Amino acid sequence: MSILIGRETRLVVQGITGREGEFHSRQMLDYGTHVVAGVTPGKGGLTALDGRVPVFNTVADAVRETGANTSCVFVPAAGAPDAVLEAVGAGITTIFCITEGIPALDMLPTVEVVRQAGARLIGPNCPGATSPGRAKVGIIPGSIHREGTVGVVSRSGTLTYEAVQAMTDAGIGQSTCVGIGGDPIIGTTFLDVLQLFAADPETEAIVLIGEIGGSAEEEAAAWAAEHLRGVPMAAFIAGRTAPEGKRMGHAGAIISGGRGTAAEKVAALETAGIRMASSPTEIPALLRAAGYRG
Amino acid sequence: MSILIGRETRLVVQGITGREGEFHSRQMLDYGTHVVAGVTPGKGGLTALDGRVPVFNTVADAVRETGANTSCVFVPAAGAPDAVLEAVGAGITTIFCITEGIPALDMLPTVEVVRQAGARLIGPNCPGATSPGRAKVGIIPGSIHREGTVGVVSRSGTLTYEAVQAMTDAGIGQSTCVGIGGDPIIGTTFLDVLQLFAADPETEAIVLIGEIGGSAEEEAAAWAAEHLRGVPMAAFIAGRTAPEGKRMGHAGAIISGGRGTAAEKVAALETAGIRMASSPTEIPALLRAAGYRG
Amino acid sequence: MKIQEADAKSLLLTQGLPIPDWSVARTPAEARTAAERFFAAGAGSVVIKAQVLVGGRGKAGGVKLAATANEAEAVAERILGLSIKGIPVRKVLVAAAAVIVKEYYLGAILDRASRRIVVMASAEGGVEIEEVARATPEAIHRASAHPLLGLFDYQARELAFAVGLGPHLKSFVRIAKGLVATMKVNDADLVEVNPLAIVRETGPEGPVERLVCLDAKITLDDSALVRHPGLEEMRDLDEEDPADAEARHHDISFIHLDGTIGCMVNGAGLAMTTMDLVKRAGGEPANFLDIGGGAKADRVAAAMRLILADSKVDAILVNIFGGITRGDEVARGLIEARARQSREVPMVVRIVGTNAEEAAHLLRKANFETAASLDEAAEKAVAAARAVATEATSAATPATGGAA
Amino acid sequence: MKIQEADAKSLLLTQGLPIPDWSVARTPAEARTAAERFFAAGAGSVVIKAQVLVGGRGKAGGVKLAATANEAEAVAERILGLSIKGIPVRKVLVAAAAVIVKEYYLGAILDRASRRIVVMASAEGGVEIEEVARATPEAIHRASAHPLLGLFDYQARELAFAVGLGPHLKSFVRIAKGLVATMKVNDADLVEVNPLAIVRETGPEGPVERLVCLDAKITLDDSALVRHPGLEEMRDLDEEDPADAEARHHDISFIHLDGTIGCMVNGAGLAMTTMDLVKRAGGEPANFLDIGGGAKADRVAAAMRLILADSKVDAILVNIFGGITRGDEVARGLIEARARQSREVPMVVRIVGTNAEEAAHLLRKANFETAASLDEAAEKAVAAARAVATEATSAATPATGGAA
Repeated sequence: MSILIGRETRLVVQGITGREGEFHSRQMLDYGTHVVAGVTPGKGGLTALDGRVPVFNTVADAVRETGANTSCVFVPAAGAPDAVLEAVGAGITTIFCITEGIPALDMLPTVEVVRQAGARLIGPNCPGATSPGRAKVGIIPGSIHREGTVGVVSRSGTLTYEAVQAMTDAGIGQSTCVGIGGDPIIGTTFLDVLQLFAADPETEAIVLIGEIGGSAEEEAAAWAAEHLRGVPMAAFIAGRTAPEGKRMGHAGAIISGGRGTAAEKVAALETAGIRMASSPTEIPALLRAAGYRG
Repeated sequence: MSILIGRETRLVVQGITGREGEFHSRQMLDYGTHVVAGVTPGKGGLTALDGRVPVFNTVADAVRETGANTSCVFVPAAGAPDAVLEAVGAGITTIFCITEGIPALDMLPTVEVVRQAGARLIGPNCPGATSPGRAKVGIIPGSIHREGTVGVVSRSGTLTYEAVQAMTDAGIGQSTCVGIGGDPIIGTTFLDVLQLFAADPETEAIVLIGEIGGSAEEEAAAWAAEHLRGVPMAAFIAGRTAPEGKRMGHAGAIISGGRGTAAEKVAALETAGIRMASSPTEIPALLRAAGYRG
Repeated sequence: MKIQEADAKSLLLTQGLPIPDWSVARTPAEARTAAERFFAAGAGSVVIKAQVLVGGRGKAGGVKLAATANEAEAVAERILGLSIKGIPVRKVLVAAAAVIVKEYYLGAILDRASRRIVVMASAEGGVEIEEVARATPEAIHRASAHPLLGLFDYQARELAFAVGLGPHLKSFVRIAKGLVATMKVNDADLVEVNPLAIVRETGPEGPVERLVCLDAKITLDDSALVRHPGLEEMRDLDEEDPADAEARHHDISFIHLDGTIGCMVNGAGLAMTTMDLVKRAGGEPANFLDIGGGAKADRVAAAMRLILADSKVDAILVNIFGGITRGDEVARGLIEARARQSREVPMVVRIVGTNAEEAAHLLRKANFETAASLDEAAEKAVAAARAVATEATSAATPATGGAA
Repeated sequence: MKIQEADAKSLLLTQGLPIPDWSVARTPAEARTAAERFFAAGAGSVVIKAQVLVGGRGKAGGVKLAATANEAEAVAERILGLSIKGIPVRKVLVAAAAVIVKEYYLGAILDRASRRIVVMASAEGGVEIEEVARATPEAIHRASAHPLLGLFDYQARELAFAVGLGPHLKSFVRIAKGLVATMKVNDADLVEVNPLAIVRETGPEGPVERLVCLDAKITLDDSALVRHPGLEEMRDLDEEDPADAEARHHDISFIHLDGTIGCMVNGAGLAMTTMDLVKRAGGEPANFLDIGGGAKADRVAAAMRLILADSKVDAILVNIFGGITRGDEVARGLIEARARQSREVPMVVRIVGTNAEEAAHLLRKANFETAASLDEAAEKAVAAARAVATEATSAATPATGGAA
């Protein structure tokens, strides 16, 4: 098995006729993902990707006609939160929002409505997820992956590719790679994904790739310390040399309780028994050292 | 037992130092209700009702200090929705809102937040509830009641008193009488209260007192037809001769699907096997005729 | 509170909705001036619409076209001379007649059952929407607005596609959301646009079609008027029974009816029940009147004046179940009111509940007829009214006979 | 984006918050005029505050009182001559000095972990709030705003009582809700009032105490500026590095640092990682630079200009993991940029992922130094920078010696 996406994924792409939406839908389809529908209001009845995917006016239509259960949102920032809510309203349970540049305050009600509906939002401003050999949703290049049993979760885009490529080069495959996105307000956190990996029988080891800022890595570490002691884990934190955060002022420092620096994150993860890499290329060796034999 | 309120009720009165709040708090206290606290922002530390009830600045303080579990809101319309939310935020699970004149659109988010918190709101614009011999919350005169096993639920104030008085005069006592309020948007419906009565071992018969407008009586009748066939029930609908509703226009008639007249409500209730009174004074005889022996 | 079409359009305009320009005229001359303005701006004809708060004005001849300013003046004169369902037409709305391509219905309403604002749209616009609801309910499409966040764009889009307005998607979304915004901003129960229409207009580059609101109907939540002083000013006093204004002034809920038995009750449910029992006893209620909770003597006196102002009232039934309201206060108010009342009408009083004994004592001393139960009170009041009516007839018949 | 105190105060004022009047002066003469106005209105003294976007202006001598217009002019002149943390002071804010009874802290912030706006209040205002958080965290009271409905009145009341502002309840509630409203209306990440103060003023009936905002700090969400054109105008270009403006213009995320190795990377996480690896290899990054996703040749050229504008840069490390970004596009951009660049700097390029082979071919043809892994690229870049530095030192030493 895999988490979030797999062979049972029936994907609807919101914004499929846009430049990015079309390009990546083709990549997903070529990777083997079941891209069953696209949505562009006003283009219902047409098809996309050389006639391979029907286009609908609404997600509700797409779900009714194609049984879509997962959505990937490429809609521009101004309309993306509404697109996410449309997916939720149509009964989609897993939504990837690739769109970047969504104002943070727009996401507060959005993630709350998603949560109340019992659905799951990954992102926004995330690269998506890949379950190698099964499906990929989003913009992660399919070529970097290898089928396997290591779960990867990351806040970054290209940094994830770097780490995954290093694993693949070392012969270590992945069960699922999830990019949760780097925005202040996101739908799915490190902790959420760790819990999914913990429940997935095919995931035997976990790689966590974090960044300075916020306290999501520390929260994940605290949970891992309690629940993932037997699981081989490696992690990398970007930003050890980065200058002090430019976004948050006094209140930011207060709210995080002084947390958020790379040193503190590294300490929290090490305390949880997770091996820390000083370069993404070290990850494969650390997984082996942690006892991973996959 | 009783529903909503009883001996275990520990009541906080929000707006206890106002004219109405103070008057009715005294009545409740004299009836035997455990009025454990009052709230008036800015009067924390004082007492009300001749020193019998401590006053707090916030409901949270009242809950922490007195273990209040039920609230009765006498706060004026402009502040009443916030008072309800304050009670919810402080962990109160049963809230009676007596206040009348709250704009309907203010109640939409309020009832939704109450629902999401798993709490229960009765009202607004409701007379409250009495569990004779145990507790009364709100403004229903205590003197009209008699201990017994008939559950009474009503949209009206004084019409309820009329019906209850008729029952008491005929020697029929009540388990709990609940006034759900006559506003367009209310927290607890006929159906909700019927379900509570159905689950209450001490309630052996049910009286429903409705009014023209809306479709709440029809919804309750549909449920009763399925779930309360063995329970002696009587009902009265006010407004058989009332002129056509003055509030709602075209869309109102549409939305109710043509329902809402007294004749339709009477028909729905009769179909559910409920005996219909043409005057509140007939209720006791109808209960007996329905097999009630309490 | 209902408001006139022109006011409803103003509220929609404030939310940025597309509404063709209009004028309100109180005289044929004003209507002519308005029409001249529209003709000067290129209108082929103008529409003149009676401004009344009752439905069915079209059927009653209250909506007409005019092709010239002369005709507009004449048409306005005719409409301003109409009475629609008993309401004299005092104002007309004048606007350029639109070239309608297709009509739709769009409405937003506060739905009690779902506790949501529900937005409804139909491709069957411009007609009685109840008819559509009855004959082809599937032709009405609904969207339930989020109770905290309102109508989402996607819900509006779904409605647009459902009624075939995909080609006017953006405009429809703006209008649908504007209806909900209008509800929220003004605390309205109902905001209706019927018809919402695609109209053909001549733009700088030839004919264009656009979606506009050709009519507007708004009902406001009375409970919220206190926080909208500007809306209270939209109350059409012209069309209001003076009794309504007085009732409102005293916080009395009053609806005038056609019967002969005046009713004074505390509580809306009990007031309706009292009317029902009057009817059951063979009488006809002259009004619905709820004096509300905690009424004092002065409010009782005002209620009495309201009832007696109706010359058809032959008897009065007072039914009070004291809770917050104190029976003795009501009794005192009744005694005071009777002392000052303009004409003598039989009265049956029933007061129970809080301070009922003191009330009974006061009423007995003042020789009021009382009743123990509501049923009894209704019967006595009907009997008294009948006696008055019989007396009036027997008094009238000889008199007429004498004059013949 | 940070905005100046005066702009922050304007935004709070728009939400109806109580803020004593102020003026902004760019010259001592303007400061004098402003001070005269406050003295004429009855001020005992005025406060003059440097307008800079960095903290610690008080300690740096950027906040001073003046008792006369002459003194105000002199004080303004001194402050306008300061540089605070490297930023020259170009503006001062002038206001009547308040008679402060007690100072509080009040702030609203977007909290990532709870996904809520959190409002914080403390009776320990007017000081560094981080200090309070560290020393006595229990002195900071928090309320989590509803994600859909915002801060409820009761939550603001709870905060008011918690910090002892019960006597100013209504005013505090208005201010606390106003902070959250300010966040929402302007898409701010942070809105802080420190101090929020009870001040004593002379009213028509003698001295009165009221709650006012004496300082204001607002940080705006950069992602939302597109929908707030008015706020974009509050960007203080005076204080901005010209490189920042150019980076913004090209959608490049750029932060200038102190090292010698210029970095050009796609993706923020990878950019930070690249910096970390430069450091691990013994070098110091000269910047953080993320060219973003799907960068084309022109953006690459712009990034190169930004890096080279920093004279301290001795070597450049380009690290691209192609996903959306096409490696060949980047390579072409680099070749073009090098052809036009103002000075010669060693460059190490690593391009993997989408179209990496074509990129490798192009770079080989143009004689670029390349690297296969990121670790290798970092090491090569650090070595190249070291070589340049050594060369420069050996070149400089004799020259200096020769001049001596």
